[in-house]
Amino acid sequence: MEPINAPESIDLISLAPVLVLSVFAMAVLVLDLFAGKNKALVVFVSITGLFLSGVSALAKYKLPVYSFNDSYVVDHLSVFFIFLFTLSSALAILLSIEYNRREGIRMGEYYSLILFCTIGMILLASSTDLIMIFLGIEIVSICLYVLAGIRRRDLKSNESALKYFLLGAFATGFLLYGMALVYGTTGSTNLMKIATAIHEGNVNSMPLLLLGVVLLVVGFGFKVSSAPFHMWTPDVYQGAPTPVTAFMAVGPKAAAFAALFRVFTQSLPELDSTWEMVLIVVAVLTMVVGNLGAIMQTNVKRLLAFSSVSHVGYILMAVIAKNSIATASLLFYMLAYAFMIFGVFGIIIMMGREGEENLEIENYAGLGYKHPLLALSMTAFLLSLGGLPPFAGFVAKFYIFSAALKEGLLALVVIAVLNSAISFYYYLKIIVFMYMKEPQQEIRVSLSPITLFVVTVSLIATIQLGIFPDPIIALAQN
Amino acid sequence: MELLTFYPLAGFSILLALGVVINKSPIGSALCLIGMMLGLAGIFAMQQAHFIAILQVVIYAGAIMVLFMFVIMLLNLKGTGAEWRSRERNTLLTVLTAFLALGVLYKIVDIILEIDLDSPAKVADTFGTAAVIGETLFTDFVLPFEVASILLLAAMVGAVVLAKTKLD
Amino acid sequence: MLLNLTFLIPLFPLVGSIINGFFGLKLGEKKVGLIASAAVLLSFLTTILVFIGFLMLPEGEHAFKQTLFTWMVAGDFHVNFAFQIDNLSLVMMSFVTGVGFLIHVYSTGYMHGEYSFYRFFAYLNLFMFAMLLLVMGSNFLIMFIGWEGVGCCSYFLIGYYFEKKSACDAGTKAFVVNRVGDFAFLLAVMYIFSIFGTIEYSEVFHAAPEKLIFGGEVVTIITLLLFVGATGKSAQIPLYTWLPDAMEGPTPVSALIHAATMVTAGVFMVVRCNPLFNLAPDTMLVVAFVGAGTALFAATIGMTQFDIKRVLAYSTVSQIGYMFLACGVGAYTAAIFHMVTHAFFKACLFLGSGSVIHGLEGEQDMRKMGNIKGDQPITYMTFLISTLAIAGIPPLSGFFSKDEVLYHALTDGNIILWGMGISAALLTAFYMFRLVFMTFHGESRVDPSVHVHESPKVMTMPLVILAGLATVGGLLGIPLFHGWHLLHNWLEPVIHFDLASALHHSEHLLHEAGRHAPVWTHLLVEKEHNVWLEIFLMLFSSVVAITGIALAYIFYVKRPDLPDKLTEGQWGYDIVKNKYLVDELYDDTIVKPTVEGSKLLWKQCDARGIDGVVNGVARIIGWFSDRGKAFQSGFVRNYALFIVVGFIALLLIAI
Amino acid sequence: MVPLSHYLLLSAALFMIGVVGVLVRRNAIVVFMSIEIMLNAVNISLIAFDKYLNQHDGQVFSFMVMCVAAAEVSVGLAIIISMFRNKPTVNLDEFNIMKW
Repeated sequence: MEPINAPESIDLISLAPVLVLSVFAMAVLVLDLFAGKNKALVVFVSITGLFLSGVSALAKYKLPVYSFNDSYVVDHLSVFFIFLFTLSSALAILLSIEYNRREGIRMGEYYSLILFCTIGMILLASSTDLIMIFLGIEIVSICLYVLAGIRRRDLKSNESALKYFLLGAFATGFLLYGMALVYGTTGSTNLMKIATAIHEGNVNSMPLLLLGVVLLVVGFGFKVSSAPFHMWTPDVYQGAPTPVTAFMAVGPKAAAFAALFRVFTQSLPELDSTWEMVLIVVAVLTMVVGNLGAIMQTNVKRLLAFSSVSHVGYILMAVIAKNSIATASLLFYMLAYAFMIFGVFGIIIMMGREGEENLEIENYAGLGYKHPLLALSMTAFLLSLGGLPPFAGFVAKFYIFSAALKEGLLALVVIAVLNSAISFYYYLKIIVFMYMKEPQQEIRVSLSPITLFVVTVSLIATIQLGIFPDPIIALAQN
Repeated sequence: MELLTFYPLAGFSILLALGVVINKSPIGSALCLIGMMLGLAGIFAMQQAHFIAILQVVIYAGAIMVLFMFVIMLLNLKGTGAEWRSRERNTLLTVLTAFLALGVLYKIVDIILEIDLDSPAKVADTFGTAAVIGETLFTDFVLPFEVASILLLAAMVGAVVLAKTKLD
Repeated sequence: MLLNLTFLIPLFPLVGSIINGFFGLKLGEKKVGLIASAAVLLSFLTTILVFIGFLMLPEGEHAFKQTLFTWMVAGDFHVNFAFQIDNLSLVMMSFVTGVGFLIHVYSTGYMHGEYSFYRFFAYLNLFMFAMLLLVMGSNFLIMFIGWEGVGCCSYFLIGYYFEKKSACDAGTKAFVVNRVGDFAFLLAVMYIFSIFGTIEYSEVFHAAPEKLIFGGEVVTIITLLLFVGATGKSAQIPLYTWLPDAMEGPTPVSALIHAATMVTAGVFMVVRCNPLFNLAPDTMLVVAFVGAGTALFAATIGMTQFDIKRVLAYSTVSQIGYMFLACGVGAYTAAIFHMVTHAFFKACLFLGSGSVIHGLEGEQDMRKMGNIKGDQPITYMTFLISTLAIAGIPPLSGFFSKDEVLYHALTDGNIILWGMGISAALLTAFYMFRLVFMTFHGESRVDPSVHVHESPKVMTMPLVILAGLATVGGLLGIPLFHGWHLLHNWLEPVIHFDLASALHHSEHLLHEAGRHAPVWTHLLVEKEHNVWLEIFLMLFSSVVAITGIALAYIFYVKRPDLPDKLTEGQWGYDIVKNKYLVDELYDDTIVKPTVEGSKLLWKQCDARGIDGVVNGVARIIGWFSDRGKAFQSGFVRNYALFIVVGFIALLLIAI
Repeated sequence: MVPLSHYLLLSAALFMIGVVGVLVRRNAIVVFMSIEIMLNAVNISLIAFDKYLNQHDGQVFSFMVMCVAAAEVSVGLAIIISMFRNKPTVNLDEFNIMKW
């Protein structure tokens, strides 16, 4: 038997962030056996791993670099996303410390699962091959199914995991079918080759390809939680442990968006007349459903789940616009959103009590006088989510809207702006409760220094990105 | 000639798949599923995908379905209780859903039948052998292959975390 | 160079706000008040320095731009964080910081002993910061930040007494109604960007006549969107409902935000964008009629109110209507002039009413006031002067500015606009003196347990200064002879508009598009400044104002004691009865229908109509939201079904 | 020679059967099995396309699908087990604490 020569395109350096994280994830698993009940070491190792992984994303300096038979790429988009993922995972881990102590989650596997999930996200954002994207999505999803259900004794957490799992696997079926059809009609799983095949008219059957594209929209639509595939979001967000909810709302969603963006703009740009219309419908529906859903909510986590659905609607506009501003605005929005979400959830965790209690809006009554600074930060985050200047949320929204406007999507922008006006209604509801209602019960806030640190960092970033967004935008624009 | 083997195999698989959905008891469903998977292995083999056909038997029928059976028995789900049966029965919903599915299927069939099919390329003798698949896996698709190990590791860790009896 | 100090002007209040917000609780009342007032005083003084610097600019330069940093860059989209100092922004900055300072000083007295004193001043300083951004920004986006910022501060300050449910509701209402306007404004900004590729004022306004067709739909849509934004912030029909409710806030807030500064932001914005508005005659007509309509409408409602602050609130709505009327007929100077004088006398009136409320220990109902002029002499005198000013009695400031508005309404607009304006003037004189008479004159209806007292010096001093300004403010624009109008000469570089060249460009643009230009020659006819007409109008409106005052005197000073005489003196019955009949007749034929009519108008239009629409929209959205909940059933099967249904729907769309 | 369309039809039919199974069944394990049918259906398409195109990418893809299926099964069954400990049922309709 003749020996198999390793292909030249194997480039382990471009894979550095994944490798570093894999090593650390396994190290965490092993260390956990010796660490005992104190998880400080495990946390420290995890954070170090994430940091090193983020740094190693810079290993390649002449971008873009394609490797592994063009199925893996290091370009500016993926480097930016790797930073975002490592940052958001680190923040999620920091948020978890206090929460896990309170809820009695003492499993070191928790941290390694977050690291594994981050590996999946990095793969998702850097892959240019349908098989890799599929695997990336599955790594992310499987870790999230487990993380959602990690409070094993809690029925809500179980239910959240079960719902997420069954629906996620169901949606994976659609996604996979779509990928299979795209492969079959274009003859390749590589995004660039698919684009070439479509460009050269080298397609077996156009209708079948379009069917595949619609199935891809369904599958990705589920993963980014856009309407009408969003129904799992509120239930899962509510039931999952709060730090996991924050984690889910940022990293995996951004990763799914990265893949969605790559698949639709890099491999299917010639079919944009089809998917653009489909995505416009989805985006509008997502905004409206998210906002309407949020209005009547009384549980803060559920409210934020619906609000995150509406944000997905805005972000989809960037994919639809697909010009140079759109890419930058997508990245910027994701980053700004990450800080807002971690800030809000940090405060939610501090307000929470053992057993996922104290999550109703009424529980926030009177926070304004008891902890004015905390309430002020919460107000800043909520107003930023609503898109009020001078916070990051405004700049992010403004960017996406102007990107869409540049493509002449006036009607879409009008709907989006109107929706963001409606969204103030429910963000204000929380603010009103904090400042203008008598407290129903004694307010007891667990001011753990690490959680406070996360909130402070998020607050500074939210304001910083709102007032001096330029450096980040310059970075995102490359 | 091939059609003669294809139709029985396809019919067998579809019937068993329907059996999975219709069967009242989970055990029955699982048995039907195993049968269906064996049928599909035959279909794969027909297309010279011998390696995948064997994997289908080993992984699906051999590993995955065993896990299913194991869990069903562990949870002791008989699924024969009258209460359970009445819960499962919802004729209207079933009929509506079936109609919906048939509609979609019709559309898909429509699309598939529209394809203008050239006669497929003559494939080499080595097509679908373990050697060729292995070579592809370790050259062009070495990254997915390695990433799959991360996936399996993560899944293993996750399953252990959720299912282990002792909570620490 | 003095102009380089510009960035300090908004910085001072921001710093003050941060200090008070974070350390206010520890600093104590005195220091908090001192810091807040000092911050605004410093920015007022800096404004004066910048003003001097601006005057020293070489001949021919009419604007100074200070770029602090680049805010956003996206492709060819470039926004600087920059301030623009020109004739218009200097006027605004001066009176915003000046009046703002006086109100800060007043507040230290008024808010004495309040629950969270520091919070109030932190917000108030933050408001000053946002308002200064609004007027000083050099592009639409900075203005928008200020625009949102003032709205936000206003929301917090209205809801300051958050223990009161009405205050919270009012705050939320103000915020939500304002969002509607802001939404239009933001759309306008984006539209401007998509056409001009920039949102810097200087570049947009310079390019406007060359890129936009006079009276074309593009410029009409942009200006209409901008105007909708202005109606939200400046409380014009149909978005005015939040302002009267906003009176739930502390009185100094009403004076600063809901009378002098924030609510005039819409007028400022229209004046700022005058190069765009000048190109859109249709929008101008809308602006003029909305302004005149609001002036008249709000004045009628003002007559029916008994809450002293609500009367003033409706009066504010009405006076801002005048400003928009002036904008609508192209008399931007008159609009700014009235804005400045209005800031003086309306701030004085609000602070005066605050002093009254303070003296009466929180009473706001005019039916429980009366004859307190002796107890509060300073308040009374300043209040009277300001009332005379708002009523338009010469030679007080309101007289000049209002007459200028009305003169332009007649000469540049039409007789209907003027008629609406002059009717509103009559009503203004009437209801303002009704307010004065019910509060300070006549029988005392004050609760005997209340000891009426004059307010402390820290509160009366601002009143005196503002009353003084309200008296002499008219000197800014002695109207009679061309060339004497200080404000007009000053603002000339900002509002200069070359119609002929704009028309020329439009003809060119239309020609390029292969369309025929309409006949515009009649627009180019120069109008003579008719001194005699102006003098006549002045006399006429003085007479109208005096009539209004006289009517108020009859009905609120003379008449209330008539019924008493009637019952006690049987012997003089006939005579009294005859006299009474005259009054009665008068009452039945003129006053009652008017009052009833306006009450009806208020109840139907205001409370049910427009308020109803606002609440109705909220309710409809709520209803949908509620129904939508049913889909979120919690069953996995249903969720999966939605995925499939969504798939089918998308399939139908795509293929 | 079996034409490609036959395989695709079989694949579509099995996929839809799986979808119907997810929609109508309430037993979590049976729903899960229906999802497995869907994945298998996709494998048929992949391999049929592979033969048609004379490539091996599809077979690699279906190999990965099997890996994923195995991973999903282990995690999914673990979730069902951990849930069963708190509430001894696999009826999905009993799991709707969180709604609206």
